[in-house]
Amino acid sequence: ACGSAGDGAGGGGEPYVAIVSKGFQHQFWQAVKKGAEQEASKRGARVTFVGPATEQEVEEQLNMLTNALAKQPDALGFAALDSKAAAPLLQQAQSQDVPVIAFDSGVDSGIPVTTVATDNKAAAAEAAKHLAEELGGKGKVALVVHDQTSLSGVDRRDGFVEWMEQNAPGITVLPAQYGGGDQLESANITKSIISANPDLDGIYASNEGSAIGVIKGVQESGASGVTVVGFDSGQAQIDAIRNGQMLGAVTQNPIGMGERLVDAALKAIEGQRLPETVDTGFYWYDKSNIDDEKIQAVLYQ
Amino acid sequence: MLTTTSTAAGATRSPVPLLEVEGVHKSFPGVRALTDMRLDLYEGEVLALVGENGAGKSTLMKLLSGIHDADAGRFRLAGEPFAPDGPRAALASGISIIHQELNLMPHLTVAQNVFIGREPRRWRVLLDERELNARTRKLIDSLGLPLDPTAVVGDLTVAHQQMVEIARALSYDAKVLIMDEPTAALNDAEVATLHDLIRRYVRTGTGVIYISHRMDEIRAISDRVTVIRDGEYVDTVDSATTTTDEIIARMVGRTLAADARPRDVRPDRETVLRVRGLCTRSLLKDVSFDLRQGEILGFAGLMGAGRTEVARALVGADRSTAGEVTLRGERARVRNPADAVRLGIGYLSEDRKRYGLLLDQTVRANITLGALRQRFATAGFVRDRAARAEAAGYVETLRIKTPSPEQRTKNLSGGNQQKVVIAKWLVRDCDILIFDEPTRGIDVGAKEEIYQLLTELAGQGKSIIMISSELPEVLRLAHRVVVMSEGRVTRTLDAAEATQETIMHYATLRPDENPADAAELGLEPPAPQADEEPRKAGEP
Amino acid sequence: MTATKVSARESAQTGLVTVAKGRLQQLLAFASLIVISAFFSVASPYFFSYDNFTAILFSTVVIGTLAIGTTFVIIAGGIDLSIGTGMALCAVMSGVFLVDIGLPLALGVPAAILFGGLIGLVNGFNVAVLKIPPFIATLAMMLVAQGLALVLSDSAPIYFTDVAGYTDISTGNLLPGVRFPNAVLVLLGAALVAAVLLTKTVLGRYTYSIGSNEEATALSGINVRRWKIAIYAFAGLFIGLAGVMISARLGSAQPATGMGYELQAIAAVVIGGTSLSGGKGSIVGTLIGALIISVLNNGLQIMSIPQEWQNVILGCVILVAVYTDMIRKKET
Amino acid sequence: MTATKVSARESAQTGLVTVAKGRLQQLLAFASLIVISAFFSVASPYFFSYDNFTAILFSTVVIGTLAIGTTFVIIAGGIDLSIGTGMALCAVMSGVFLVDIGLPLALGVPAAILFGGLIGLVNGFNVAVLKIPPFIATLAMMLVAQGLALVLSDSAPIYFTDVAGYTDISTGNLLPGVRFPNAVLVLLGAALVAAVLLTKTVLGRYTYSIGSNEEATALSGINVRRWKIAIYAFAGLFIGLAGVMISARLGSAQPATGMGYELQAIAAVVIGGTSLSGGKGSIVGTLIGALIISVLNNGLQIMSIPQEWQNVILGCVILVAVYTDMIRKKET
Ligand SMILES: Nc1ncnc2c1ncn2[C@@H]1O[C@H](COP(=O)(O)OP(=O)(O)OP(=O)(O)O)[C@@H](O)[C@H]1O
Ligand SMILES: [Mg+2]
Ligand SMILES: [Mg+2]
Repeated sequence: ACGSAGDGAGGGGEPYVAIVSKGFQHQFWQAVKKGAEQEASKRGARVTFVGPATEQEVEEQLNMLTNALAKQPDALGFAALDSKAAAPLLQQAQSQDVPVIAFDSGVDSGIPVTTVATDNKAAAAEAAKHLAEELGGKGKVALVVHDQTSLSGVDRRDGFVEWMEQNAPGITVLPAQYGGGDQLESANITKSIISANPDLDGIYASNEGSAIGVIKGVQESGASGVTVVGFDSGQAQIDAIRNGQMLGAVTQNPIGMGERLVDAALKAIEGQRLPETVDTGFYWYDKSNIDDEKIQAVLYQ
Repeated sequence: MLTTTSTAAGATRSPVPLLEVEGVHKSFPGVRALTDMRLDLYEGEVLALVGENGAGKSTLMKLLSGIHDADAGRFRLAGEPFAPDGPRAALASGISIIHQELNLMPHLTVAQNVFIGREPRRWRVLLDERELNARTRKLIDSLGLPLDPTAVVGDLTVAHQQMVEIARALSYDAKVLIMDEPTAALNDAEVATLHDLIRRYVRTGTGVIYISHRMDEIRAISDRVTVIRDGEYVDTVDSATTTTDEIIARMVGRTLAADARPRDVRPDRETVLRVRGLCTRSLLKDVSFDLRQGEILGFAGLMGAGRTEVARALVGADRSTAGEVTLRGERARVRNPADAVRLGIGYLSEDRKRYGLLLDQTVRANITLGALRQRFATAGFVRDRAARAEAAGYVETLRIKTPSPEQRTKNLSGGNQQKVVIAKWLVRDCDILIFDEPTRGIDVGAKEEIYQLLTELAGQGKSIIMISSELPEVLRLAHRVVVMSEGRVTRTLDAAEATQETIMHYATLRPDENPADAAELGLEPPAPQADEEPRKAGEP
Repeated sequence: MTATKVSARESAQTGLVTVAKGRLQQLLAFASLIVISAFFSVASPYFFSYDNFTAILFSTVVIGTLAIGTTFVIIAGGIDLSIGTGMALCAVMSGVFLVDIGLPLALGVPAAILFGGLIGLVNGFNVAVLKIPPFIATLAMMLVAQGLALVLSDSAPIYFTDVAGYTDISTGNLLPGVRFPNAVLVLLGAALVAAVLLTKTVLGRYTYSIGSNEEATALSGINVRRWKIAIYAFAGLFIGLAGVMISARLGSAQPATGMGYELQAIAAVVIGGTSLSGGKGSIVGTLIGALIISVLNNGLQIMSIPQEWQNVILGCVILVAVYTDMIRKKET
Repeated sequence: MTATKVSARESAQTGLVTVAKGRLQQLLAFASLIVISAFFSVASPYFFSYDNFTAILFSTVVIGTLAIGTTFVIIAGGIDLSIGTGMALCAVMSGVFLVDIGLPLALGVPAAILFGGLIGLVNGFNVAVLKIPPFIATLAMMLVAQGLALVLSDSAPIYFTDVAGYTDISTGNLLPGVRFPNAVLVLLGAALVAAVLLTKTVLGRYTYSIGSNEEATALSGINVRRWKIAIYAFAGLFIGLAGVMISARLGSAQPATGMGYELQAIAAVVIGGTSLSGGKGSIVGTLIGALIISVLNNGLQIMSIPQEWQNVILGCVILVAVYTDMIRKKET
């Protein structure tokens, strides 16, 4: 069921885009992959999509990037876990005349022809804004973040915390706790936070796995009056928003990101000029707008 | 004591042997272990199998139990062709084996070991531990063994572990019972008990193959003796009508002169090692003795008397709770065996497999291990050529039977493994050597060589403590004998006083009945400076 | 080795003493747990409460279940690295059975558990028949299970939203009115079954025997190969059970989870006094080991220790706990 | 078993044959690697190229370095789970020395490597003196190192941008004009040093002896305690070296990385024929084991196998490779 025959012969005119992502198994990255594959099949291109198991595996990502370049792709999509680490390889891509399209977050270099991304910090600030509104500008909130060193983890934490500091002085923000994006661990952490802070008013979860954990944790601890806001989508969050366990969540547009990425890559192969950045945007969704067409289009289940 | 009772069996011998071995060949890489081997065993008899170390005895038994496959040859069991394809099959066909090396599960209890695979159960699934212990109790009582069914086997002494093996082997109602050196770890009293058991056993028609290096035992228990040499069948003789010397001559292909008293008993010299009031938490109480230069000091006692524990405490392998050790007049602090070796005290353990050998490593690695840094290394780099030459030398002088010093030690026969351990200590060249059961599992010829070796070493001025459960050996070699009982020294005997009877008397003495005084313990007067005063010991 | 000095006559009595000492040791292993709990109770006002205790127990369920199963493998002298991702695969299989195929709960859940047994069976076959070292055999299975979980789930979580009663397996309260999650009951039940099997049946006896001395066990006429397969397969059932428990708790099967759980479970087993070289160990010990880890995690979080310090402290406390436990054992 | 009939007289010759056979086995261990490489060469046009081979070697450097060090520990009968996060801690320390404190390269790099030795020393102390089981002792160190790496780096990568020449340690080309990364030279150099130490020195011999039978080694008058500490500390130097190599490659010290590297490194060691129960193993074997994993990862990616299937195939190939290797060994 695997190893499609006649692979490797890159010829036949079918353009080949190699995508090296920050992750693979998480729903967010699967949605990017889906978008990329959809776009590719629509446009008659071929893509491969790989990414390390966790966002800490910087070295593994470099190996994947090396291997991707070895296959002499026509274009490269790359979401850097650490943009400086990849610099020599990007140089190599340039010398091989392989256009590089950065996605998800920018790459600290002039090599990428364009960057298809959203602003994680702004998205996190959006979540903070909605939570602060709901709490009426005062209370105590906690953060369950998926990672303490990766760019996405740091931006989604700092975006939230900074907005709160600047705009909601009445809200106490507890130090962030990190659950590695693991649902079970995030659930256990959430329960500990609630035990230690009986007066807790809100929790922010920084990605899908954290959000599922937080929802479970709040539910299991039986605490009422804790408002949960999340990040990304997925069935669990959608259900939780519908039944009121969760106020709402910010989602980026991962499918759209995948589509634009491949679109940009194909344009680059054809030699078209591209804008410096392609913003794929983010959206706040809650009970009130979850069924809007525009929102439904960016959610994944 | 060994009373040579004439065994009744053999008179009514049925025409078909219980077990026949014919034309069996077996080779290992580099070693031809058995060539055209044959043997037959009849119902109700004890057949002794003798041969030098490495002659192929254990190999034959491993073929019979299906551990190895024969390269060629036939086995017949009660006239039927028989080809065991594993220990299970062998047991199912009625062959029960005590292997030369202990095969026990150290974490399980005695009862669990004895009835492994045959556990009594309730409702088919639940283990009936009570019944298991009761059955074991019954078994060991009927065998007269001093075992506790619920004791954990790993905590037992080698001797007790050996008894567990015996109990297990006897608990199968086997047609053929094979015992590969069952008595190597037992003392004379226990050997006698075992022999009684075997005699009871053969009366029911079981045939027993009995492997041992102790000639007196073989004469005591066996009906016939099959001798093998270098993997080949030599002869089968009737034990009643053949002398020990004749058997030995067939075994080694020459005659040995075995005299029974210490030669070379010498006036003693300076005390090199003085031990006073040594205690351990578990067993030893106030153990004191002196070891003089050039002396062989025998340690005798019943199993569990604490001789091994004295040695282990002395070299720092076990912790002592009290006591003073003086080495050549200086107080010695021995925290671990490394300290002991540095001070020139070497300990050759009684359990070679567990404490003596690196079984997976080569003979060379084992022989040179103890002196690697001191004698075979420059600036941390090992000089392999020197190590190899030294190892090859000892392989030759101790006549260790191995295709090369690069052979893995575990592929050597038990007796040759023992020689490897001895070689290791000879290479290290310690002034004080503690030999714990040095001839365990060693054939008569080699035993004699080891006796000579010990005597020579003493002659060179080395001081030797020899722990042995074989009284004749102690009497043969020791200049003085320390007798222990229940963790205390009950008496130190000069060679002149030492006889089997006196030793047994003090070995069975309850120490508190009759506390010995310093003179009886053969101790020097308390002033440590009085060492120079020469005293005669052990002169007739 | 504790040297119990007795003459042969007193041996029967000694047997009892030995047993009593064994019990005592296990009680003492509790001591670390108690000391740690006592410390947290004093250090934080939120630690000592019924809700927090059930929360701790609840958080022990998945690791505890895995640890119980793998206790058998470790006592038998093996190791199982596939339990973490194997659990994820079983969770996915539970989704496949209940959601995709639509089996009723009473069939689908046992099927998922049995699937765990199948994983164990394959491990057992590789170890016992092909004689591949357990570390490699189960490492390979770890990779295979991880991949298969993604393949079978199409790299997306499978939600049990429409499977009535599924989450109740974990979060429901069997005892009405009492807030005591079923998951904890399942863990205790599993531990009880495992303890009985380990101490009272032939399977358990041979588990110890093989771990103690595999060769001697084989020479005693026991079909070590077959029993080893049985032990791995049996331990596999707990992988399946853990898969059900984690997916019931989360309401979804997460195919990408599981990595790293194996080390936590093995750590629980070893902290609980089971030796990695085989031959000894107990289910109670494993439970205590798992609880020590849970209590530490919970307590440090409740005390609001900065998270980067939590691991540092966790590591040190584990060292101290194991060390004092060993000292105590030596002294008894 | 092949029956070579020779009499005792021919034993000297046999000795030589045995040695030759040992060599042959090691050559044959290569076979799996060759077969796998040959397969990929046929299956993909991109596999067989100078650049791809150096890429494979390059990707082996970090795991290979860790694996070489831990080979010593494993041969000595221990295990070291702290190598992964320990490496991250050493990378951070390299950052602290070179960036924060501003030491020159010639001091900072050795200091970072020695810091790895310190980690090993602590492990050795815990194992040899406190007698904590290696699994627990190094698991605790794994947690401590992970936490400390975050604490010392303030949970952010430390960039070596201003440390001239640091990344050249890894990505530079010592041989001008030849595209052959220094990192590979470092790996080969480290392997050579380790191999010499393991086979030719007292340290190496004692490593084997302790792993083979610790008690017998101690009774032979070797201070096992001290040598065990030495072995762990020495192995720790490779943790430090790996920390330098990974941070030089990335141009930054990533404090949160490293988890999971320990399993990969141990897997490389075991695939390379070193037994987890100690007493045997070799550096060449470990290198081959590490290369097998790298080649498989590279080849599967180059063949564009979907990622979820890659692990499944990786697992199966490892099983088959180890199995056939064992069969071959038995047959020679
Ligand atoms: N597995 C093996 N591999 C290689 N050689 C072996 C193996 N087993 C035994 N041998 C060799 O076969 C020969 C016979 O060994 P065996 O153990 O049968 O001797 P033995 O007569 O029992 O001696 P001992 O009295 O010392 O126990 C020895 O030379 C031994 O080195
Ligand atoms: Mg023998
Ligand atoms: Mg003794």
